[in-house]
Amino acid sequence: MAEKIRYWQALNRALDELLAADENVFILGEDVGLYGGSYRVTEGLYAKYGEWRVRDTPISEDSFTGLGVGAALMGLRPVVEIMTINFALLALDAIINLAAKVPFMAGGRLPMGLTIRTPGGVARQLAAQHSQRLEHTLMNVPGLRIVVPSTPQDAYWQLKQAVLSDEPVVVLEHELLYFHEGPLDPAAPPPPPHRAIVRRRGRDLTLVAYSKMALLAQEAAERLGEQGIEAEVVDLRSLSPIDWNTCAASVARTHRLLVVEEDCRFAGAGAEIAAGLTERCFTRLEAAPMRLAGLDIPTPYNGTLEARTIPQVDDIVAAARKLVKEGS
Amino acid sequence: MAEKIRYWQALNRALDELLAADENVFILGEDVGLYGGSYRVTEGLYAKYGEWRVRDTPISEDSFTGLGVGAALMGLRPVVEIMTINFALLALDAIINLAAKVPFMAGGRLPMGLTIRTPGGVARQLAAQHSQRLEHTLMNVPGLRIVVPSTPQDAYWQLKQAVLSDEPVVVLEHELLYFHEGPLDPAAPPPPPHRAIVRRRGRDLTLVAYSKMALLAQEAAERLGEQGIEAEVVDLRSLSPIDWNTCAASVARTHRLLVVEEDCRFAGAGAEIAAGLTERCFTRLEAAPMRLAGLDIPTPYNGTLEARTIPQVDDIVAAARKLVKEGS
Amino acid sequence: MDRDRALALLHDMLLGRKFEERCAREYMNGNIAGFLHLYPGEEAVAVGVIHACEASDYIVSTYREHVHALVRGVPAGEVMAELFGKRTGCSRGMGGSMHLFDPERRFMGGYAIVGETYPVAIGLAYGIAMRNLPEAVICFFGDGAVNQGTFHESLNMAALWKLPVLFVCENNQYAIGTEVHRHSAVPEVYKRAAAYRIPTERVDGMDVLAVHKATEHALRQIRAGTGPWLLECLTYRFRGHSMADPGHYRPPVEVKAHQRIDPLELALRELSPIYPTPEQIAAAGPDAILKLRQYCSDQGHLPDEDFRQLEAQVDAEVEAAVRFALESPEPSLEDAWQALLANRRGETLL
Amino acid sequence: MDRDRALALLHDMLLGRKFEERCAREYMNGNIAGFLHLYPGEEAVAVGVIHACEASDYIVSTYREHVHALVRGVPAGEVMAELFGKRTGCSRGMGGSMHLFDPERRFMGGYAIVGETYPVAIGLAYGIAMRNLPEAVICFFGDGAVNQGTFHESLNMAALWKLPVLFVCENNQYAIGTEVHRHSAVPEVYKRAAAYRIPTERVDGMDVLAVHKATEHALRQIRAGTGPWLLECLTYRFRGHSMADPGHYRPPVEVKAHQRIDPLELALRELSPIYPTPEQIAAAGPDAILKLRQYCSDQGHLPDEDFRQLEAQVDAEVEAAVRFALESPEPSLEDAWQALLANRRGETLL
Ligand SMILES: Cc1ncc(C[n+]2csc(CCOP(=O)(O)OP(=O)(O)O)c2C)c(N)n1
Ligand SMILES: Cc1ncc(C[n+]2csc(CCOP(=O)(O)OP(=O)(O)O)c2C)c(N)n1
Ligand SMILES: [Mg+2]
Ligand SMILES: [Mg+2]
Repeated sequence: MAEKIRYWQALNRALDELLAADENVFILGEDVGLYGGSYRVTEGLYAKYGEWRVRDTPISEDSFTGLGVGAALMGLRPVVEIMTINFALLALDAIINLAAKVPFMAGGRLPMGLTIRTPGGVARQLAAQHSQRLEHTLMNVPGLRIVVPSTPQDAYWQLKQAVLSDEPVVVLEHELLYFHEGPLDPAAPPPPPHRAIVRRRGRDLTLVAYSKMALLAQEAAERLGEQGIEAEVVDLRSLSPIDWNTCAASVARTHRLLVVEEDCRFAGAGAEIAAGLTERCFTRLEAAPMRLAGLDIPTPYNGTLEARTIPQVDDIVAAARKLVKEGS
Repeated sequence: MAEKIRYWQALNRALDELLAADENVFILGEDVGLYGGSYRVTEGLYAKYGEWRVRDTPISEDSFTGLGVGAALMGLRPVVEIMTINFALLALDAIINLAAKVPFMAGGRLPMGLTIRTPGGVARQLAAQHSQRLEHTLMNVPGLRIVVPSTPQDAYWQLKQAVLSDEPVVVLEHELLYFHEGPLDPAAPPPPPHRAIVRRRGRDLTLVAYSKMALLAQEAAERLGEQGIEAEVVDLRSLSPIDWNTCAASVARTHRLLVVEEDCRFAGAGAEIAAGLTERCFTRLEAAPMRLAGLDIPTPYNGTLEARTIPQVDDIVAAARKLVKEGS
Repeated sequence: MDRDRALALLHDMLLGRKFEERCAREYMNGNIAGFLHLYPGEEAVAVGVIHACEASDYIVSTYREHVHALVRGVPAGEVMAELFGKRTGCSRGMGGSMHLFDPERRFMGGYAIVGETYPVAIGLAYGIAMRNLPEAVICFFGDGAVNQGTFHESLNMAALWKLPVLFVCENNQYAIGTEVHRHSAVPEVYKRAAAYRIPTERVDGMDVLAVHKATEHALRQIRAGTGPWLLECLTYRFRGHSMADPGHYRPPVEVKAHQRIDPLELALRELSPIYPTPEQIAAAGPDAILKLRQYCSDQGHLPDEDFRQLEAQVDAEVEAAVRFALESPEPSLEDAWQALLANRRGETLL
Repeated sequence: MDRDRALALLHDMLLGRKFEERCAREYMNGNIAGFLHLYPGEEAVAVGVIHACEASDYIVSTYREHVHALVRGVPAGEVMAELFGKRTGCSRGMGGSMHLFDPERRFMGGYAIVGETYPVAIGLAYGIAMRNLPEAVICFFGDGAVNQGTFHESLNMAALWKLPVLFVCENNQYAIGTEVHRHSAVPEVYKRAAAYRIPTERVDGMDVLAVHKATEHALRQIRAGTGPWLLECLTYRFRGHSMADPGHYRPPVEVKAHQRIDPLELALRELSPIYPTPEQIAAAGPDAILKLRQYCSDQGHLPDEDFRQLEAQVDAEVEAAVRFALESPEPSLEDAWQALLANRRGETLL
């Protein structure tokens, strides 16, 4: 039975259940314990499971992420919270050079049940150092999986799948999604963690998006529908691997592709999505795939400008209208 | 007058001239001084300019790169050597969050004449942690410029341009190019640092490549020529910004694009190149752009396997032959 | 310390306090957004340190840096305008609260990633040393920032090459909600300096005169070429970590106890020849500010009406800053591109 | 120390030395490629430390780790096969010289990025502490690695949470070509431990018995739950940093002086009841190895023929390892994909 729940609560519930079910699971990160987490995701868990299972760390991102790697090598299932993805820049050696490579370098003889939870994206006027989207950086790392839930249900499912997996998984959350509400049915069987979902059917073009942009794309699609343009919306849910089949099947039907991403356009996640789908659907495309993305500029503090550096619903609508006119 | 010179010597000469001409220039990095640099690039400079201009650092990548940022803020022109790009993972906060963002965050009121020199790429059996190619990560950072010289002449030109620029520039060298020989004419006027160069003319397809792969692409093109296929070879020389005009003009002539990169395929540099050129040349393309890239696997130590994870001349030839048959 | 200097300190501390409290209000009013980290309680550190510097010294600070900028002389209007995201802000509306810059005043920022101030500071200091100048760099950081790897890396380099940096730890005893003894195996930050052979001192960061004196002493030695110094200032923030944080993790009695030794009161107190004892401070209770001001005025060093005048002047300054910020235009997207490409100007190569 | 144990140490030191010198030859022969960092001169550290451990303790090492693996009991053939890039290598030919792994023997790698051993080690130790086990983790690192930020971050956490880790610094006085006093403001590594309130000891890393004793002492305390320890072993590498480095930056007299106090000779020496004085060592000159062996044999503790027998045995072991490596098959690309996707097995979700 589905109940209404916020995104952060869905994550909190998943963590609670994981901690209760398996004593190999533990959480660590800055202010995840006593304080309850910057976005409340770990609220209440410290009191319930104690400091060894829910560990407040010093501000030492590289080493506490690396600590997670070490613990995973002995079969534990650490859940590392990096407060925001901006600080993950400090921990990339642990993520890329350790988590993603050690099992391989050991000839496949070591587990890596590490989960890294971190919110990315542009929030509200946090300025350039606090507004990064690093999906492209993580995508290029073989051995790493990346999920990008856009709903409470997916957040719940995908976090659980991540923690139970023996591969390293980054759960990319979004600062502006934590207080979004949606239905959660904890008993419903989850789809595979990398499976893309068609959120809306349409015949005129395919919108491929993920995380917060998947919600904006659905909003835009509704508006387009009112204008007689039927957009199909694919929510990727996973950035590595990408569920090419679901995407390609949609593009093969609509013949037009608009990728919507919050990442900077140049060498962003959308580049791979567009290039990969062009390779798969070239002969079915009636117009060049279009990318609607963040501007290639550091995020300005000023709120008006900030909003202009990333796609808004209006922008998606306009881009879609332009695309359906092209090549026909 | 051009002389024959090795790639490392061209870089060494550029540094020597820069240090002599401007006392704001200084070099820092691990073993760049007394030891003369792991790949000899800074050989002789410590004796000539002393320890304040050629500084041996502790193994503290994040902080000595950040030191370069701080020095650049007061108008100096630090040249930071990161021994290999693999260690740049530790310094990404300094590169991405500081070098690329501070001038912007200061409203454009601070200079950032920082140059970061570092070799990337797969060398010979250095295994997964020492075989990375992080061009994609750096490309997605607005405010950063990236040059990828493939010849001694370009290495000389582009390093000098980088150091004299007030923007942060990453000079991505390649471990297997240092001992390559080629002509250097120090008096020749350089093209703009981001200008791509057509290394070979051809009408049947366009090979876009950079760094070591640009040399392999030329070799492949010669072999293809013997087989009656005329490949045009574009050496990008710069990954950010990309000289789209030169590339697009070539693709518009040949109607076929093969991107050759050493980076892992998934979300690698080639994704942007392919996506960007598809957008610009969609109607001129007679086949889907093709990417020949590194496999999405950490680099194995075993030499035979290592070679199979990145494109070789044979692979380029085969891919090109396949591409010219497609769509026609 | 002479009366003028003392009153200058008092002015800046009052300005710091009132400016920040006004920021809190403007945040509620929706004029300021994003993360807003306020400084009330810690004024003695910024004021004591920066007043002991030369104009040619560089300041590198964190995201909790409004007061550092004000004390450095960045006009309050430009700081407030930056918080409002305006074009007239000291960072042209691009940086915001956490990224205040003023190159002319050698106020080198505003860094929001914990631990970034160290490498930036040693870079400036490297340039100074390389050029053999009599300047120094002040590097601020919190107790939580001590555990970032850059602390270790940068202090080692600073000591190895005898760079002219004063490292100033604003130890307010918390990293967001984590108390210092829960994040540091050695919670006495000054003890960590020995790992780099860096001379150090721990001072009462609620006592602006002690901070000022210790800074003067350290800077004298730094300018004599002996290398870096580390100053640990014990202080406390009265508010939560940021406007998003109510600060519930701290027991009310702890906050109250620290408010008792409010630096503002200590500054006022110093104007009197009789220095209150710790017992007196402890006995003062939560209304210590009021009591101490009264006490000082009794001594004739700062008559009530003078203090009220000073307060009124500071209120007017803050008011003017807000007005300036409100009336200033927003930057355009063109301005943003300009800020990004400013360093490309004059480049003929592209 | 009893004779059996002493001879076991001697065996492992000889094996370490001869294995490494053979690696150098096989590198020249083209059977080994990539970066090859050899250990001659430093054997007393790996041998002394690892012989003092339990089989249930975890070992985390650097890229200069062949001897650590051998001492831990990883079969010489599997180590050599790994260096040859073969399928029978302990990392299946995927890791190579810098990435030896043997999970069954709790040999947890081989890390090539300087400073990575600390976080991995504290992660293992965290797991041990969380599960309340009597195990410990040994974390090796070089003098150059001390300046990496992870040293600071990880040691702080280890001390804060009293994790069972023994940090072992192999201070061979150089980070590639940079001498320790040119890279560290405090070149005595053990002095840095105080910044984290970690107990520490500096030992002569050329004296295997001293290293062994210090390790036993530290591990006893670690198992008693008092938290981490740091052991600094003063040692020296006779060869260049790696096979690519001729080591010209070190004055020949320095290399010679260290060879005089060759750990191998010290081990032999210990078998005799009369311990030579520093003067005797200094007087021994470059041929100290020969002299000391002679001396020991004179005492009847290790007759010449026994030593020759030991040598012959070790030579045969090394020879067999090379033969095994040579005759082993190469891994296939399929093997590589298997190594990458091993952890996906059993996952029904995809
Ligand atoms: C690298 C990094 N990690 C985490 C954060 C989030 N964060 C912002 S301030 C802060 C606490 C810093 O504490 P401290 O250094 O004591 O400074 P204070 O805020 O107390 O002045 C944290 C964890 C950050 N900005 N940067
Ligand atoms: C982060 C990082 N920076 C640089 C290097 C290159 N490098 C490999 S070994 C080494 C020196 C390490 O010295 P030390 O820690 O003393 O160990 P030793 O080699 O002397 O055993 C350096 C700089 C690296 N592998 N990783
Ligand atoms: Mg604090
Ligand atoms: Mg060393």
